[in-house]
Amino acid sequence: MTFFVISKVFRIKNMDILSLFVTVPVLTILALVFTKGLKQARIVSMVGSLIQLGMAINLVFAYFKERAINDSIMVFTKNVVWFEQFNIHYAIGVDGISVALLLLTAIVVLAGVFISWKMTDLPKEFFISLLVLSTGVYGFFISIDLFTMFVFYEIAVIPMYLLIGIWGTGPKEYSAMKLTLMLMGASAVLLVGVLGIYFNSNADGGALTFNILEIAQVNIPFEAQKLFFPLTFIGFAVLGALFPFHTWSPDGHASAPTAVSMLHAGVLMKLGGYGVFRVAMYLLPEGAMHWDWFFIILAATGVIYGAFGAIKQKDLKYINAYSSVSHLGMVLFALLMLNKTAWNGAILQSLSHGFMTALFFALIGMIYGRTHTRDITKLGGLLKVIPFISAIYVIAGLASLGLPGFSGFIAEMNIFVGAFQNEGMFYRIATIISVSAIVVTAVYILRVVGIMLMGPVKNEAFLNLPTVTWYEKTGILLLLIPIVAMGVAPLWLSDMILDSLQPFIQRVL
Amino acid sequence: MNFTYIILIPLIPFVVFLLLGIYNKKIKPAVSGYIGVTGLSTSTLLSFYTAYQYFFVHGKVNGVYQTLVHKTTWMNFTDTLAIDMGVLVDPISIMMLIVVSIISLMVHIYSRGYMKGDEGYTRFFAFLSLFSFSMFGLVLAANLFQIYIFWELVGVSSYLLIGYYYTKNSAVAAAKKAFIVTRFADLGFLIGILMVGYYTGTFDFETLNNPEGSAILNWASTSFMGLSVITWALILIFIGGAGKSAMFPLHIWLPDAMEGPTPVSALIHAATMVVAGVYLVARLFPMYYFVEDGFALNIVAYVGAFSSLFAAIIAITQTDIKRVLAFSTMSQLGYMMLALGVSGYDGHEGVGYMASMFHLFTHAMFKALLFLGAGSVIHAVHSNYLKDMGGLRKYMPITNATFLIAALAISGVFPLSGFWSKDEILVAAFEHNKLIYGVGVFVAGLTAFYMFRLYFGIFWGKNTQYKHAPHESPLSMTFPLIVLALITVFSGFIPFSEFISADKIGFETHINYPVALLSSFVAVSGIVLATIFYKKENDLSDKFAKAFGPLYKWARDKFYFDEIYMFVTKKILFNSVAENIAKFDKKIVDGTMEGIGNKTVVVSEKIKRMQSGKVQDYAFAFIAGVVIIALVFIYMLGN
Amino acid sequence: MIAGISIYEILTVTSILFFIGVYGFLTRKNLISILMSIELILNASVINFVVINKYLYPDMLQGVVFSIFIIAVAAAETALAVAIIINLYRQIASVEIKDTEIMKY
Amino acid sequence: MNFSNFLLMRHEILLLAITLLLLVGEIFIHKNKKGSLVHLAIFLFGIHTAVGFLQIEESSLFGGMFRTNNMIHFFKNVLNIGVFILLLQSAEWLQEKIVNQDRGTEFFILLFSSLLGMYFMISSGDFLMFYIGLELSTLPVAALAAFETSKRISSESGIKLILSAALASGVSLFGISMLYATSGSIYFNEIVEVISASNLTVLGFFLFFAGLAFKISLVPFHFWTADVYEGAPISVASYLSVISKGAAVFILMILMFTIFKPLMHVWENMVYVVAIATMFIGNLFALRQQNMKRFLAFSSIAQAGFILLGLITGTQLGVATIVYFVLIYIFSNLAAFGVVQAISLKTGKENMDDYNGLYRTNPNLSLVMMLALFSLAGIPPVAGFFGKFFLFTAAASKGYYLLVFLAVVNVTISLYYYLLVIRAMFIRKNENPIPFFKNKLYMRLGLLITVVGILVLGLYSPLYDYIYELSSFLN
Repeated sequence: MTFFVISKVFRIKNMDILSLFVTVPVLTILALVFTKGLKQARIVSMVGSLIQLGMAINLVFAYFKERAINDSIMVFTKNVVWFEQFNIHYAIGVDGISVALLLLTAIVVLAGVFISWKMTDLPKEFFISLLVLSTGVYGFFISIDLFTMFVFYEIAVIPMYLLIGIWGTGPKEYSAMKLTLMLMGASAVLLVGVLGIYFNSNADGGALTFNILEIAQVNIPFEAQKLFFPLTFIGFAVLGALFPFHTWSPDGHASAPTAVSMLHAGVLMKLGGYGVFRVAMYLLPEGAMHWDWFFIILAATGVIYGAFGAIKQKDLKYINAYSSVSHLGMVLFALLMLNKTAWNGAILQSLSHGFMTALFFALIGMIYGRTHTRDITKLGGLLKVIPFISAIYVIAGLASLGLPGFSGFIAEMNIFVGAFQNEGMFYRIATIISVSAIVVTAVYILRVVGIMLMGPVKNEAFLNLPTVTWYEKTGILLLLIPIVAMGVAPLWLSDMILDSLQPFIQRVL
Repeated sequence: MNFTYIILIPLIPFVVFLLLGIYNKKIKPAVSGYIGVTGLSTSTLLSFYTAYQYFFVHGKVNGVYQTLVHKTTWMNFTDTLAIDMGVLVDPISIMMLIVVSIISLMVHIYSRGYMKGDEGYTRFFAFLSLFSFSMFGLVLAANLFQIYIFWELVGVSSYLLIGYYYTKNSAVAAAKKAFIVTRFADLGFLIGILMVGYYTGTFDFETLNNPEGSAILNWASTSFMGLSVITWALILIFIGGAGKSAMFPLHIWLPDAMEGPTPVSALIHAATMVVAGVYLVARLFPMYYFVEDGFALNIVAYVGAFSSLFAAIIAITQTDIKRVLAFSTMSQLGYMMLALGVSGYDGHEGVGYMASMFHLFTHAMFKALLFLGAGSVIHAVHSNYLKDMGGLRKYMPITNATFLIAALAISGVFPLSGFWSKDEILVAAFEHNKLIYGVGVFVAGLTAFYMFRLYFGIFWGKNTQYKHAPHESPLSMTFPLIVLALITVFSGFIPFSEFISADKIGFETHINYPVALLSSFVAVSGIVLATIFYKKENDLSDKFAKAFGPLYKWARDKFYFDEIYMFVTKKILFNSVAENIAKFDKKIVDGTMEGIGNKTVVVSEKIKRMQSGKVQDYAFAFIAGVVIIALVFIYMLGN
Repeated sequence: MIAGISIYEILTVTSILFFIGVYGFLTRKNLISILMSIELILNASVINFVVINKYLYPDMLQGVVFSIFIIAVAAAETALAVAIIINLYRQIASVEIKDTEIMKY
Repeated sequence: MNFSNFLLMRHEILLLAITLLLLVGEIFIHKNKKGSLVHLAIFLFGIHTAVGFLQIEESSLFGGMFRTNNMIHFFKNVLNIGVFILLLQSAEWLQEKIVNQDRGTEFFILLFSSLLGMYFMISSGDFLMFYIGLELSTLPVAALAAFETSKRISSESGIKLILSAALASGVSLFGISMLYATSGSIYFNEIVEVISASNLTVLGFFLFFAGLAFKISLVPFHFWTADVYEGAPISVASYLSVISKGAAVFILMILMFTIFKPLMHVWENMVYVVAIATMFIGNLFALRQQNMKRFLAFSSIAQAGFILLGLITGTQLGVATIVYFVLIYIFSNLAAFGVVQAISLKTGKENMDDYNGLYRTNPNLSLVMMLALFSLAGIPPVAGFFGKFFLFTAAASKGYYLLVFLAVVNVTISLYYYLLVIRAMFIRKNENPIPFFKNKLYMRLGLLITVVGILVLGLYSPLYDYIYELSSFLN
């Protein structure tokens, strides 16, 4: 409904459809400042993120429309000079990839708002921080200027500190500090890389620039690429939970409140993969070629390592955090495989993991909210007492172990098929290692399902747990629908992504 | 000739599944039962209609049964490689349609009685429909990836159905085991698919199986460790099949799978899903046969033979009737694999192929019958164990009769269906590989023996005193028994080779009398032996068991394979690897990150004395700083 | 311009003077004497300016003027320092440097 | 000579006038109306600040001893703004603590004369003017540091400051004398012609540099900073940390980029080393601090280290980024000090633990503090980020990637301790938190201006462009 209205508005006024992705959350935040109490706060943020979702959906259609008539790399571009001296622009634009990720963000954010419907402690501040985070993410996905991108990146990361610190549980201060420092440290490394790229962006003569599309036309000298690719890659990949820099994620997730875990695992961690792809690999292709092997080792290790790490965990959130390490390791792995199919898989995996893990955290939150424990050994037979939540949990589990009919499958298949395009023993072994992760994944997922959901009811107190509420249901469905949709009819999505990969192929391969 | 309507066959059960799944709580049990049955019977009718259309209306085109494919792109991998969704119609897929639909329908009907009053009634039917959907999809799959997709789906529905009694820990464990073992096998399958896809550039069965196609002709192009990569791929794919069809050594999940409700065992773990492996090999038969002169095919043959022997031996010693049947299933599947393994391609050479499909068909019928019969017994005495049974023939005549028919059939007694299919298999083996033939014959004997051990153990033997007298099951349960019994009796006379053959041309089959006589003799002697041991209550069997001593014990404990697997997974993988990785992560990886942070703080503690609060120290630092800097840089300036 | 004494000797003297000052600053216990050593340091540079002016660039008086200003400023400095020291003395009845170490680390 | 020339010294003259006016006011205003002096001072200085923005032509006076140009003019304005905010923030403290001791004017006179000194220092065209300016800017601050005569630590900090300052200026003078010896002049424009990297010159330069490094509190000349800040009244500490540091940075930059440019190959390595040392030492010490003033002292040391990243370039870009950074730094640091000021004034609490749970009681103050700290830590979108980023860009433009890397490592460390404060205010609970209180108008105004500055300076790019143009005076 909303998006029709909005779309009409845009058609008529032909406004800059992308900047709204930043302005609307900002306006929502401003509105939130004047709210009083939980009721108003949540309504406002709900409306805000609903509009956002509307815009995202509208964007998808608009994108297809535009794509038909416009075959430039980025569409809906807008370019405003910001700092003339440094040739910094507020430059935005989207291609299929960013459109998909924007949609993901919009959905997850809305779901997050629903999930935190009963956030009693400092609700206003909570929603504000949540929306600041989302603003950062939106901005990151739409910007095609390294500086702007970097700014939004940090805007997205820093609210995590307060979100975990204030509303978290357990050793929240510790986790929050650890998470923030590791991510900011990474972004610090990234900054050097970005500057490196910037000062080599005039290699073919011409002015220094931060604009990704312009840099992509430049042949940055190989020495520079060799030096700055690792910096840029690691800088982003830490956020993508690259082994061995993933340790912030288990603690962070475990301590974070539900909605935050959702946003963080579902959306924020995608910035990592996206950045790696859009910046590190797109701008420094030869560097990528050169360091390929090294990071493939790390990524593949991460995949299998995360999976094994998850097997023995007791805390639901830890399990999920480690599975994220594994799944996102898959993303990085696929990106490094340097071919179209694998890249497509990587993007699909980002999306599908975004939805799945968000769903997982939502469910964990509900279970925790009811049973007040996340220790699976203390839980049991939940299928009997909270059938809906448990059933969805099973489905999410099956989706995450790559069952056909769900998003995970198509993503992984693309990755594997893509990875298999690379001849050579090294690639083969790496591929087979990562493929074998699907078995381990099955093991830890079914372990949880077996212990927690099935079996006899362990605790008498569980026999009368409150059933699922409407807002919880809404949140769940918001996330479940895309998972299934992607899994059943992947064609349009994967094709949208595939044709956006062309420039990368020309640049990198 | 358009077969697109075939997609209805899987879709109807799927719709039913969604219906029952989503409105689980709202729909009354009785209603859901009807919905399920109706849905499935529609599919069944359609299947039969299709079969009729295909074989008799459409028939052969210049002497060959055509392979008809209707497909649409589902997802693009590369410019050349894509996953299609479609239906592939050829003799074996039709035959599988028939098998699946009949058994599934029977089981549906049967379950209405068997599951009556169970709280999860609707859920049960939902899962059954889900399974039927996946199985139909599997048999109709037009390419490797599609078959893999439904392969996984049947796997998961089997998981759900084995774990149907999810409050029972044993059931949960069994379900988990089944899923993970098959998943492990599927890993091989998947890698195989990837290799095929990469080296042949297609997933489509049509292209792959074309004997003149590039896929088959260029098998030698790339090789790895002395074998063609294609061969490796086929071996890996066979691993997948072996997992589903419970071939040694991936069989361990099948016996435990009996934790599921008996109709499920009948449907999934006897008649349909477990034959998927056989079907897969049959699907790719031309590849198996032509690539590297059937190297992979030999592996199939030997694995099959060994499994059938191995399972038969174990079956003799089991006391849980469902487990006996489970092992017998495994052994029969071995038979089918063996048959495929020894088969040739064109004309009468391909008898093994035909026989295997034939046996698949007949076995599905009488094995389902056996399970359903066992189910009705269990229903009556509320126990799975032979020791709680005996002399039931008086109480439940129909079950007794049907069970007997099935037992005779599986033992291969003339003129029941089992006889014909088994005979063809032995013929094929006899013509190609004497060793395997020997194994086949021996297994035939064993089969007859353990089946009648079972039969007598249930219906004759000691006259157990029951607390409340067991009674014959209701019509809803006995009806399927009768139907299946009839099929078992007569299906042997179908001229199978007319319809199904490796080269799709079809050929005449004649009974090979020596083989037939020998096998019949073996079967009968097996039966006789069993009669002596078990018809009347006596201690012969125990003496006999003692005579074998340890061998018997090992067989009874399934040669300790579960324990070995347990050791590998639990001890090594989980407790060593996973545990240590978890530790490693906390201690080392996280430790370093922590360490960096803590070190900084420590350092700042260490250097705090510099800020001593004494102006003179500051001044000293000041002067020293200036002097040092000055000296250093002047020195540097010097050179 | 003093006959028979080259600029080097004088500059040597001033340097020594400077370092005596520094030494005093670093070692004296008493705030007042530390002030005195500061005076030494300043005077060292005062002499420097005068001498350099006289010996090297006699045609302009920059150095001399500078030195006068330095003297003036030095006086102000000392005055202020003494004032503060007295203020401290009022509170703790001591002008020892060791009594000004309560703020540290 | 034509007296209109004196308009070049408009800032100085006006400020002097104000100072005298206040002195007169001190005499005539009745004893129990002294409070009004504060209003008067703020009012007058406000005008002074405003008038400062009027254009001024570039020229020099007194045979080049005093010179001014748009850049210098801009510097003075920046300092004015800083001082004005400072006055607003300290007004309440003055009225409640100082005026009733009948010492209000002293404060203003000392403060303004020190500011006057800075004007002269910045405008100085020769070493004599520079030296006088330096002393004039330092000595009154020493007096101010010891201003709370009743407090022992106040006098201690006074002593520490005066002694260190005296030593510093002494050393610096000695260096100047050497430069005089080698170049034969104390006029910058004459020195620059003859200067060359002879040993004596280099030695002289380093001695001279130490004097300024002391004011900017670069390692190893920084030790006085923490103690003096802690002991001195907050306004004075804040003045030291922003205004006097800022002024010193400006003049240092001017000198380094003009007369010592020929020595660049010498001092860039030196700056490199000192920069690293300063950032690390500053941060490592800041980690453990509990007392907010001390905490901010060390943080300001670390910030000085970042400034050197711009200095090392020796280019127009460097100048622009430095000035931009200092401007932002002034606002951020004033905001932080302002909050500390307000809290310690109401409750006398200056420790980090006392801030626990501050947000629940005083949300606005905490938010201001958070913004200030984010700005200091360099978190977008607040101004600090842009300042830092541009400094790094400047350094990177010369290829100092390693230096930039170390700098960003330090940014992360600094983020840690800034977050500690935020943790205290937002996350930690406190059984007896600082009670809610409302600030007086001046304080609120003072904080408001800083907040606006923090939010706007970064995002408003024309400002940077303007500065960049100004910094063209180099070439």
